[in-house]
Amino acid sequence: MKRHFHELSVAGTLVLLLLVLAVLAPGFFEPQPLLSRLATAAPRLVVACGVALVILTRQIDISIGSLFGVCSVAAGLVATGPTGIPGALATSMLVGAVGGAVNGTLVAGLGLPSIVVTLATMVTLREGLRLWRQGVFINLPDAMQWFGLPMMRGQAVVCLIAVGVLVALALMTRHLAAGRYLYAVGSDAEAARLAGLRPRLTTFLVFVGMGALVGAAAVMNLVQSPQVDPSTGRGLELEAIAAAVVGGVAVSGGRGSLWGVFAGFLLLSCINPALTYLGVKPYWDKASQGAIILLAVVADGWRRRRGGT
Amino acid sequence: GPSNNSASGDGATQTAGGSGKKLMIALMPKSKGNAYFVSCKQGAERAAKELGVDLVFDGPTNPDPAKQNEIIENWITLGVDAIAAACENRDGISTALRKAQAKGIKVITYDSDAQPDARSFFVNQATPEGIGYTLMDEAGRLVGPSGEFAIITASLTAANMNEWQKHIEARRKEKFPNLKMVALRPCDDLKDKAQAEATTLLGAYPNLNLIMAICSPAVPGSAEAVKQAGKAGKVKVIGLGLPSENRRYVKDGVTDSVILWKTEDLGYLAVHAAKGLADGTLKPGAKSYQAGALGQFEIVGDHLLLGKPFIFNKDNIDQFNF
Amino acid sequence: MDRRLSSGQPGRVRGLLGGARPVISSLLKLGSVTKSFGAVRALRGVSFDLRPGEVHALLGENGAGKSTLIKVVSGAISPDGGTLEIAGSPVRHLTPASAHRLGIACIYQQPALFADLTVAENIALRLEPVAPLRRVRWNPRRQRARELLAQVGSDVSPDAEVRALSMPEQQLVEIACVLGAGARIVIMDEPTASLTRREQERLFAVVKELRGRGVGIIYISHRLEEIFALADRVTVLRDGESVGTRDLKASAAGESPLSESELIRMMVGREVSHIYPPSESKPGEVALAVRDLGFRASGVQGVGFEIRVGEVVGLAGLVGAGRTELARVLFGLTPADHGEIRLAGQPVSIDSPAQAVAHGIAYVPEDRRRHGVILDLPIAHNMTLAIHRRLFPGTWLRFGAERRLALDFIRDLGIKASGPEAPGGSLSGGNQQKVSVARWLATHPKVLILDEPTQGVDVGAKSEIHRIIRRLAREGMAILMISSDLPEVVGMSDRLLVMRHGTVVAEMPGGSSAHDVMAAALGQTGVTA
Amino acid sequence: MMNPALRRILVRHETLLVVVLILEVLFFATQGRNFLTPDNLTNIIRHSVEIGLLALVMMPIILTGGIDLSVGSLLGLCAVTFGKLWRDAGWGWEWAALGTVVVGFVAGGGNALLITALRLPPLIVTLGTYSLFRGLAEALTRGVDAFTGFPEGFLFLGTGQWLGLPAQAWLFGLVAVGIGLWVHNTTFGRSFRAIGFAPEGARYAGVPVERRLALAYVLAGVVAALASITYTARFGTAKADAGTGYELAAITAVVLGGTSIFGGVGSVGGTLLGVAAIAVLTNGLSRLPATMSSASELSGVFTGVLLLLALGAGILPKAIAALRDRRSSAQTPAQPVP
Ligand SMILES: Nc1ncnc2c1ncn2[C@@H]1O[C@H](COP(=O)(O)OP(=O)(O)OP(=O)(O)O)[C@@H](O)[C@H]1O
Ligand SMILES: Nc1ncnc2c1ncn2[C@@H]1O[C@H](COP(=O)(O)OP(=O)(O)OP(=O)(O)O)[C@@H](O)[C@H]1O
Ligand SMILES: [Mg+2]
Ligand SMILES: [Mg+2]
Repeated sequence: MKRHFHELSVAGTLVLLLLVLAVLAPGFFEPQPLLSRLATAAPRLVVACGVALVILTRQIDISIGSLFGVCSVAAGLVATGPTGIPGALATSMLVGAVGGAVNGTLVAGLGLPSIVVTLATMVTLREGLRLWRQGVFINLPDAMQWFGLPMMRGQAVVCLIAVGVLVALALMTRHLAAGRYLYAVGSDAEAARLAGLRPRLTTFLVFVGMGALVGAAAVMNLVQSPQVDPSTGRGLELEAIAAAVVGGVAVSGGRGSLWGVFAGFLLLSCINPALTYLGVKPYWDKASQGAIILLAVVADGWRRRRGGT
Repeated sequence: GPSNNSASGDGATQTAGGSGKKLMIALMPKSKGNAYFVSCKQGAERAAKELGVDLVFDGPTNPDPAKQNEIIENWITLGVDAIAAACENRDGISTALRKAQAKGIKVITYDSDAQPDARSFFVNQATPEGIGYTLMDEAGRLVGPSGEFAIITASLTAANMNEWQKHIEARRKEKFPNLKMVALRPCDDLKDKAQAEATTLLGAYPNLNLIMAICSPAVPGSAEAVKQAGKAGKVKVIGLGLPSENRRYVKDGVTDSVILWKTEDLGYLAVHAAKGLADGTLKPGAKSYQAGALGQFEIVGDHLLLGKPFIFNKDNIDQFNF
Repeated sequence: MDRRLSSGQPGRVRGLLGGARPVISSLLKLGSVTKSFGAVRALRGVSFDLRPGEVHALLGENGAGKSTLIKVVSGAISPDGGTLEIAGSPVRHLTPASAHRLGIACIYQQPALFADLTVAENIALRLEPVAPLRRVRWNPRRQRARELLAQVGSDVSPDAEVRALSMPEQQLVEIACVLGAGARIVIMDEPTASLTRREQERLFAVVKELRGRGVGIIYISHRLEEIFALADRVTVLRDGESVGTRDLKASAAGESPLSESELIRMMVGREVSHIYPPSESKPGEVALAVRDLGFRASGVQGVGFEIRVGEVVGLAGLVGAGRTELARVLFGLTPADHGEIRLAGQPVSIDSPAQAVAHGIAYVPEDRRRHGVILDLPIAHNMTLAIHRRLFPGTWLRFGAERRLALDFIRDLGIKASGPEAPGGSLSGGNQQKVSVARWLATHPKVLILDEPTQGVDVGAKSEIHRIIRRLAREGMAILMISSDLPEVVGMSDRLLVMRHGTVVAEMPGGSSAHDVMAAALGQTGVTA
Repeated sequence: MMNPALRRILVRHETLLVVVLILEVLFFATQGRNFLTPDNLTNIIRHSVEIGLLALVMMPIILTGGIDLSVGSLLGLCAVTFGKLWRDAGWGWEWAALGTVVVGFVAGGGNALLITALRLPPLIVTLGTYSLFRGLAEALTRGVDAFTGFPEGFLFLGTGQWLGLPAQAWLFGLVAVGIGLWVHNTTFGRSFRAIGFAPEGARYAGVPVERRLALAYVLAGVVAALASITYTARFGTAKADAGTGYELAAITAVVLGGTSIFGGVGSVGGTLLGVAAIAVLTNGLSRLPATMSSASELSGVFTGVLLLLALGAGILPKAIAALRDRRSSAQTPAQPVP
């Protein structure tokens, strides 16, 4: 209880918001639009999980939004070819993993600070993509949509993939030695080295994994509409990082859980639709978003302050 | 293709109007990487080639009025001969454009205007009023005298979209008082976000009759949402967008009509008129302008009229590929 | 590991004094190992060997290169040159992981624990082989941790986060790690620096048991009595070179046993008196008085005592008795939630260290790496950090004055550093401690609280610090000295306080017998409270 | 052997940036059109003042190991406040400016309070206020309202020249010198470094950590307000979207300037050089015939590349030394033992 107070306070805020909705706008919980909204959110959850792992190892990746765009375009271009969905997925994950490997090499290999490295790759990828594609949409073949399944099934599949990734990573970080190594490296890289772990390799692999997850998420997003907007993913990094830190992953590494990330993610991605359902004027969007982020973390701060240290 | 073919390597302090030297014309979009302006640029490049001028095409990567000013100020010191700008913020950019005029640079605006004293001509593809009225009339025609509609815009601060909304609202009050505008949502100029917003709107407002998407990525985004919600035909989609991005939805009957002008012609005319202004073929007070291959254009006051906005629908959309 | 290719070649034991001894198979053999950090030559060709079933002590002044040497053995750093043989086979690239596989376990001078993780997990990460795909089994981990901790006499919960542990508790966790490793070679770099007598004895029992199992142990400590109690042989390092290896057990090879003063001479190159300087001040006014003081969350409550001007008051107790916690209350780190503090008769409230400093209270913390020295900051900046107001009136930095002050302290305390600009982290452990002490001496406080002031400090510097403490007392400072070094605390104090369970349970005159102090600390009857 | 003092200067990050800056200027002066003209230099200065101001106050914050993501949004909120006070409340622009600074102070104080009193991580707090401040600006104006038609006397601050320099350059210079002295020559800067390296260590040394941190964040608020005023005066219009993305631009300049994102290390001079290197690059690219039409995108790409190169060059000596270390340690044990 004490250990998970932060996650609980975030979850508490979420429950509060949902209660308000249940009273004032019960339509929010109608199954069909809900499923659609969940499917839209699913790829972002995958990215948030990935970035949580990165932050756990005391790094950060702000290039994921740009990488998401690059992966989407790459997958879109391949999808029009003969290899279809598997080809698109493989390409996307490969492109993502390569992008992650570049970040990882610079961070783990050369020891450059990750925020700087990924800031650089963020602008480079984003502007490079703009130069290359000029913002022109890519039309996808029809078979691409919902992996060729009927829509509802497709939406369910997308959501299940996201939940699967979440659960797999949550179990991995808690119950697999490799997951615990992330915590160890994030908590103290030198101590990890002395304990016989390989912090640099770990960091590198986390970045590669992050990239691959971005690639997978790009495809999960791609199947939801018949066109690729090359600007897609803009601002995604902030959304994902916000979900992770609001969910209690410490930016100083080594602390936090994916369940917290899940709570943080749900809270943040509920706010916008909630405001629409509540009929709040859109110019209150950002202010409410900010206020709710602060609300969710203030409770935790309050407790810690009263707890002494 | 390559956006300019300038070969003038010398950094001489050449000012406007120098004879025997290629003119340099600068064209500014509201933001780069936006398909609408990419299409304008194609026309602009065609005009530049025909006229033998150097074309510079640059603008902010995201709609950012301050950045527009910075680029124009850089163009002034760069020594371009004429500037054609699509203005994100009417008042903000006028300061910079006036400065350009004071330095002898010819200025026209296109797509969205600046203040009248900050430019010589406005290449008018459609006035904000015209756009607003057309959209509202189209909505009224599709929905009938009473019902609900929602607007999806790029951002709450986008100046021209706010301008359009003003006219939409005016027209609504005047002609369709029982058509209710129930919600306005921003989509950050992202198609995916527009799709998500539209999905939420459809759930939150079960009686919605129409979605009006006034930024180009929002039209296909909204259409996809309506289609996925199984409300095609029940909830109409209209908006401002490119035919190429909307063709499938228009043909499927999800999107009823997309309103736009010939964007390539807009770019072409903007560059052509800027060149005319710079070399004296177009003078203030003129009543018409001969723009190369596109023919004669009427001038009303200081507005160069491109023609009325065009409504693309099922019947005619296949004839256009931009 | 049965490729015993080489037996000891006589050429390689150059520099060892005891060359006449018959060569027996050695667990570990270092030949002419060198290592430099930039311009600092930490090791200049050291040879060393360790036999099975022996406790081999490494001795030397602060900065002599002891920790560097053992880091070479544990694979933490790679040497610039020299040879390394483990169980007879030469080893080239030793990494921490391969050292672990070869059966080497190490307690570093600074605990290498993961602050964000629990004790059980810390132990598991050190003991379980690296196998990323293995499932983590939490309950066995906890069980194992509980057993090991019990063996070293620690009652911290396996689920406690390491960041919440005090320095000695962390050290016990480190010892538990080594104990569980089942290693053939165990290295301990100042394991007792902040342990009290009881834990120390526990540790000795552990070491003896390991020795009995044929494990070779390298043991580093600045407490000579420990060396004599425990070690079979001792190697002395000076300035990165080996001065010699000696037998401490008289029975071996008929040598006369080494005396303490000889050992000190080997280390320091001169005589150092090992006698505590006598108290010469007469206590004056009451400088600090506390009544019923405490901070419940840390278990400190109902503390009352007073310290007079010119008095050195020792504070003894077991690990976890609450001595550090009491100091933290007095220094405003965890402000008191009940009770009263009076400074020179005036009641004051101390809510933050900044306020404590303003009131003339200084505190030399026990965890020098986390609290005592800012490792990345030059030592000059470290030394002036607490006297900004006085040294830099109007907040304007005066670099010359700062440098002069730093140079004075470097000279006075004999700090081994390349200069005032050297970052604190580049110093050896003992020298860091001196920097930490220097910072607070610079404040000229009215009340000085010292928490383990001589932990990790070599004999020479230790007696220097003792002399300084005496001088400060004579000059009118009131000093509260927390120390786990029982002889030290008994020898230095004018008066002794003993803490137990978060409160002061006994007060004794200086020079009381160590036995009485221990009895009080353990809560044994027959002692007046 | 090289004189050690000289070597220390040569391997400093700032030296590297000076070289980069000189190369940029030389390149653009020879290859670009009308680069080295007084008007263009004025442009470069004018266009970098706001981001420069934000970078100057971001630097001490990063020095303490923190970050402030809210400065760009706060600039927007302050611009809108200024417009409201001037137009709707009818204050004179001088008073409106003062009122805006007060708003900046309060907003910075809000950040400071949450960070120090509740000990919340700066990243989360300012992520929240990043949305909150922008949101308030939008709510105040419903996103739509724009303030314009400011008096000449006010616009002079953003468009006028004084003693041969753009008016806002004087303000910028003043703030730069002030913060430079503050960070490098007073005990405040020293405390910031100590906190950046080890917050607990600083607390144990009696540094009033909370007060120092609060000061840095409050100052950021005040300077963001000043930046909103020069921004409005330069642009002639105040709107809720003012300063969008400036926080990232400022952070980029600060890290390019050699300030460690982990705290403790950095210099104000480096920050200024970082600002200048990016400003010159952005401006210069719009003057090369080959890049005129893609200057906006390329300046992003090259800033990224520059960032990597500058940081890479910074660690290069260390990396080479480490490599040599590894090689020599790999060789030595292989030598036969005599
Ligand atoms: N990482 C480092 N960087 C630079 N110099 C170092 C580093 N580590 C150690 N040194 C230097 O190497 C020398 C030997 O240090 P070492 O830590 O081995 O001493 P020690 O014998 O363990 O001393 P102590 O008894 O104080 O722990 C010292 O002069 C120290 O300053
Ligand atoms: N009675 C108690 N109740 C709860 N916690 C306690 C109690 N006594 C000690 N502790 C905890 O035990 C830990 C060790 O305490 P502390 O560091 O004060 O011991 P100490 O006497 O200073 O020993 P040393 O000086 O050897 O570290 C602290 O984290 C403290 O919170
Ligand atoms: Mg040591
Ligand atoms: Mg203690």
